[in-house]
Amino acid sequence: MPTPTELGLPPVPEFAAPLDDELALRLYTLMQRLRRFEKRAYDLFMQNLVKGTSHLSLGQEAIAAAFGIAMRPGDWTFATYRGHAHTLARGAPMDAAMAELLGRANGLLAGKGGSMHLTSAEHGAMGSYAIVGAHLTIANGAAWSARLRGTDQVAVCFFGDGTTNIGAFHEALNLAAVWRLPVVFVCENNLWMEYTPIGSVTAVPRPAADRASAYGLEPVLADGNDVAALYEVAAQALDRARSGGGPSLIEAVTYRHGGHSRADPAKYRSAEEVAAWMDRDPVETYRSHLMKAGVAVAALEEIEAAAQREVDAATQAAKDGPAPSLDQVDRDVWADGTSRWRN
Amino acid sequence: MPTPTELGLPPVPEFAAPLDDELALRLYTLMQRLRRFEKRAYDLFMQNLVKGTSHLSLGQEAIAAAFGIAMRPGDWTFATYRGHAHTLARGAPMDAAMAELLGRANGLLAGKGGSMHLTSAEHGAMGSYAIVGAHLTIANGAAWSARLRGTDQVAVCFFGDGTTNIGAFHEALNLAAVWRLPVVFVCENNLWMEYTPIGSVTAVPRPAADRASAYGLEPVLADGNDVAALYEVAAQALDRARSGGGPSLIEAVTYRHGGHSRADPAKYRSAEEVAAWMDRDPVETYRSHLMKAGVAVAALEEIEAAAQREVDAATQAAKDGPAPSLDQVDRDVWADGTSRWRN
Amino acid sequence: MAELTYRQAVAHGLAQELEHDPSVVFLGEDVAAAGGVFKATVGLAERFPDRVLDAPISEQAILGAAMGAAMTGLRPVAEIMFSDFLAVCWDIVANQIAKTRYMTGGQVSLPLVVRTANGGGLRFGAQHSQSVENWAMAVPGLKVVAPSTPRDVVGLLAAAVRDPDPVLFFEHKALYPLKGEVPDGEIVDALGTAKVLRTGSDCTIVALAAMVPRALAAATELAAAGIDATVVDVRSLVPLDTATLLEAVSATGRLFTVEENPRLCGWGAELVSIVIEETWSALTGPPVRITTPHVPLPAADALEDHAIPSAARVVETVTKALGA
Amino acid sequence: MAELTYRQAVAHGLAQELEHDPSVVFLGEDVAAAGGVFKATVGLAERFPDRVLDAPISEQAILGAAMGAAMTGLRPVAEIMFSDFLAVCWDIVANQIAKTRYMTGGQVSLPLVVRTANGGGLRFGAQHSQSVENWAMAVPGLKVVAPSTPRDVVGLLAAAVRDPDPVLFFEHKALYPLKGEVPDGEIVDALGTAKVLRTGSDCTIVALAAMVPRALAAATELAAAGIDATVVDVRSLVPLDTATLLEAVSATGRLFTVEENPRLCGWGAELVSIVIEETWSALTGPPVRITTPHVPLPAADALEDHAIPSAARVVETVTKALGA
Ligand SMILES: Cc1ncc(C[n+]2csc(CCOP(=O)(O)OP(=O)(O)O)c2C)c(N)n1
Ligand SMILES: Cc1ncc(C[n+]2csc(CCOP(=O)(O)OP(=O)(O)O)c2C)c(N)n1
Ligand SMILES: [Mg+2]
Ligand SMILES: [Mg+2]
Repeated sequence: MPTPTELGLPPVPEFAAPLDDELALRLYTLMQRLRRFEKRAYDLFMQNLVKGTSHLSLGQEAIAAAFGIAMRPGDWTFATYRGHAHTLARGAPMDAAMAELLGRANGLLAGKGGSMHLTSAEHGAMGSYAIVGAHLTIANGAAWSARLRGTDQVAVCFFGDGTTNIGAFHEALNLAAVWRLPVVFVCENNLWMEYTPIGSVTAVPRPAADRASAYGLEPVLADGNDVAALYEVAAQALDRARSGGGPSLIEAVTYRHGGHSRADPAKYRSAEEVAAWMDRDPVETYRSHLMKAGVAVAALEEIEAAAQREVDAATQAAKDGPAPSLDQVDRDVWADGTSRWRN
Repeated sequence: MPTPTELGLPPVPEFAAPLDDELALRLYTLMQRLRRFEKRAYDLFMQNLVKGTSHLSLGQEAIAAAFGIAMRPGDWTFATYRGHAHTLARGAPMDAAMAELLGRANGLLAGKGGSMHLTSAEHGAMGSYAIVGAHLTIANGAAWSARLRGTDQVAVCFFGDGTTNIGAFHEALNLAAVWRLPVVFVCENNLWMEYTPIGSVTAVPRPAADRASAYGLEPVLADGNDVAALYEVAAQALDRARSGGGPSLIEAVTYRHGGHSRADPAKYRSAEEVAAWMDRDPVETYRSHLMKAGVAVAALEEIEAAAQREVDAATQAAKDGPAPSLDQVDRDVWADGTSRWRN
Repeated sequence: MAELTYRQAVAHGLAQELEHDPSVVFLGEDVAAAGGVFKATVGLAERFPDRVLDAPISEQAILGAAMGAAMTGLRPVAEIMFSDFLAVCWDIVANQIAKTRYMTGGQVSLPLVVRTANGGGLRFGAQHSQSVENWAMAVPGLKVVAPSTPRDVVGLLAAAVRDPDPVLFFEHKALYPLKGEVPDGEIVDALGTAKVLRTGSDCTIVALAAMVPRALAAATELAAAGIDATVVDVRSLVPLDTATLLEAVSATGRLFTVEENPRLCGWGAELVSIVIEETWSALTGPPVRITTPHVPLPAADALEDHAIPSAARVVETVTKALGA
Repeated sequence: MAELTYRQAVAHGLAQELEHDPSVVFLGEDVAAAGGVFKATVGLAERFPDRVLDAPISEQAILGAAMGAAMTGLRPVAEIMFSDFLAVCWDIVANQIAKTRYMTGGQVSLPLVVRTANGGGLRFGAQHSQSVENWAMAVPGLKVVAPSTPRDVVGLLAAAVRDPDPVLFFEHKALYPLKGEVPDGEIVDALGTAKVLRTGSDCTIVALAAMVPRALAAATELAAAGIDATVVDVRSLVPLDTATLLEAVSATGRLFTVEENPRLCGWGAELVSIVIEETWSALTGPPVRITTPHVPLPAADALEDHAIPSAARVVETVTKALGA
């Protein structure tokens, strides 16, 4: 497994992109909210309050945060099973998200979807898709719709490194390029599939960037832990899409702090590897950067405390939520609210 | 639609590759056999003796011929619904192939497969696959088997330009490269899908060559109507595969003289476009080249007459063949010869 | 009243809907400039240039685009050239389109139609001749329609396009040349409605798509032999018009299904199971399924004709079962 | 005699076959170095390094590789991590693997096994919990097996690997922790054999995979209430042991199927249709199907438990139907 330096990344993110303080603090605030939500989701899974599964973005929050801030209301997010952060980053209510993880009636999906399928259509979070590849093709459809309806909405689709090897990736990128669709594909390269290093199953070192030319696109590589750099990359890709410049394919190199899902201890990764990436923690490193840049500790602490209060309140709301009523099993197959397949 | 010149091709093939006479005449002989078989197949379709459908390689014979001669017994061919030429080029008996087109009991597939599925496993013609994309992944499996069993067999997979846009293409190329499989992928770029120009639905000008780097492969472009050049390209790719050098992706630019299938008059193509490519007819241009190179006309005429005699005999054998017995419907679903799914 | 072929009815129905609703869009392979490989969409691209698009050979991308467009305000119709090719995009159909409304607690609507050429009889062999409507029927969240006449093509296609849920629309490729009367003016039929085409007292024959004309031909022959059969065209597998079907079966006491799909787990098995459970006492004998055997389809004409149920096989089976 | 979990039985059975035949190879995602995401293949890569391979997330490439290897002398076993993902490679399964022997007039043999984790109960939601054995059963050319015990995992997996035809092997992910006795030494079972687990005189309950223990639990409860049920584990859908099934049904006159798959077109409908046609006079009442409703599966535990047939639902349905 290549080290961050071998991957061409600085030991800690540079945060060189110039951002005004207000924007910087919004990014920090969002990363804190995502970080604390994910940590709580992990605790609740270990307490068996989150049943089934959960896939966390711990360590990858900068990507969801940068795009979440750079996107406009009306833009669309298409996420994967690892989609808590991306859904919250669009403004989905934290208590409903947490309640969904717990399978409660007050969950975003009334308990019917669970952790892997968080969706908040009213916030432009158009779904979390749990079968690798499909949602890249679906994002194209939203982008196509924006153009046909003459709006300037953009679809942003997040996926992992391993997803670049499935057929749907290829079909989606080609169609997006041929139709010059307003869509931004964001590959979060965290160097691992589930338990397999991406390098061992991929023909090129950069799973997304080294494929861009196959679709007539420019390769775009970003430090996936540098929220400032990501914000700039996001803003540029969104502008390009909005102004008719067509799709972008961005590879953001990052790392997940924990296992792939559930209670996975991620023993397949070396301690050195994990340590090197912990030093690149997108939240902690940005905090130091902001302090160096003169932001008062008190301001940061207040942001952190507020985020924690929000997560605690969401947890309580989720725990207090009732179990879904059993008739939900037969609801919402069809637009009329029923599951009737016969008369 | 770009002209041959705009595609970087000479007005007529150069035939610059040095081949000894014996090899040159073998290539010419095979092209003549394929050309005359395909012309007859068309006539028989128009006479409604070939039912259903047929997809011809008229104009593309140089590719099947060059590989057919360059491949060794034991090597495997994986073809498409446009697979008559590729199957015959491996030595499959012409009368059984013709009988299969006519749906007769003496057909290669006992009448059960038809024109789109010609197969002669004993000759290494491992099947003609009629759903775009799948057979690229299947060819990988044969190549994998060769390596595991320690043989030096190579799998060669032929497909069209349009096939480069389907997911299976991407998955197959990546796996072949990661596993360094002894497989040769040959894209016959005839500039058209069925009725749609490939350029209008593809993000890059060279549907295969411009994708090679996405799999860490060298782009290989060839004049698909230059049988001599193709023979050299084939020999190199086969050597590379046999010697552990891994897969190759070759784009051979060519053109079909007729429609996509059946009686398609191909009205969607301009007369100039067709004319320019008729001047590049792989068979006629090679004939002129051989004459210039001093081959006696009599020798060529004898080759042509022999090919015609073979096609005529095959046609007669096919017409004389009985209809398949109706119990064939229930045969050969399983290895025990039956279709029994219950006791 | 105009006489159209089933093939022309497809373009007619699509034009009607593209005309009726500017949010209707249509995409597929070779469908625009070339008018479709079955020539079923000729002229649409000229009339609706921005809303009729040619796509690459990327079925997953085609249906994914339809799905994403449907959830953001359009009403897409996507063509999958041959229904066999649904297999290359089955994830989008069965796992994405069918489940997303349910998984999201009803947040997402998917008003879309997937049109496809289904069925055998053209000697195209095992990979271009399948009847796969039962694949779709087995997946919750999909509506499934299969017209047998030009008129039903127009009316059911309109109903499918205007339906708020995803509909798989199975055209039968052997019926494309079939001619039939199509009333002038807008036609909008209703999903979930079977049609009783003939009423008889001795048995009820239920058929779908290309099996409908065969069932009718068989009924005529049977009548000559003194067996009077009711014939029902299912038309819509989901929703299924069990009311009409159960009534028709109860009235005669005997059910025969005529299915083109291979033997196992077809709509016939489902209908038989429903009928058994709900009209047990009205039955005078066991329901009988007439299907293609459980084999891939052979290419040779004699073999394909032997495999797919024929009017003769229906006559023979019914006669034998009724001991007439 | 050793006690193994169903999960351990998978690795045990694969090891037995890799040991027994050097032409057996195994590939899948995360199966080698990591031993599988369900930890069902732990230790195999260490023992058979050249024959156990990790693959990219490319299900079509995985099954295509298995198919090509099978036609050229190997006996591949491929893992599709969750059976829901069969949809992304359905073309390879349903159109290529299932049809190639037939289309080629028997020239090509495909001795291969596709192993996959099927079924619900783990709160994974609609895209990771499906029972899709009926998708496979509906496609001619596929054999379909679904074991319910650790012993059957070993024996049926061996039978599948040694079978000359393609077999889809559905492991039930909710059964992985289940413990059971597995005899020492090589075990090779037979495909196409159902198992009568309990004999009773009042009705016959037929179940598959995770529904088997529930059917047995229901039978015990029913016995306490004076209803004596025969319980049969189907084990193999193709080939189907109709001899055993028809005999078991005739003996009691009443059939109840317990299916985890959604309502429409499941193996239960097929079995009911066969039983009706062939044991009509032996039946004392209509066969009844107990299934998951025709909906995608919900994630929340209370909802998922309500959707999938439970022992209680079986008891209730049988009791009601028998009017006891
Ligand atoms: C088609 C398909 N194959 C396999 C899986 C199982 N699976 C879930 S996540 C995952 C790894 C995905 O890796 P990557 O794309 O890098 O995303 P990450 O989990 O690292 O964010 C796999 C193989 C799946 N969900 N869908
Ligand atoms: C998955 C799939 N989609 C569509 C088709 C229908 N179809 C058959 S041939 C063809 C065009 C293929 O074009 P190309 O790959 O360039 O091969 P060519 O026919 O030109 O040799 C299409 C779309 C198919 N057979 N399979
Ligand atoms: Mg990853
Ligand atoms: Mg082409």
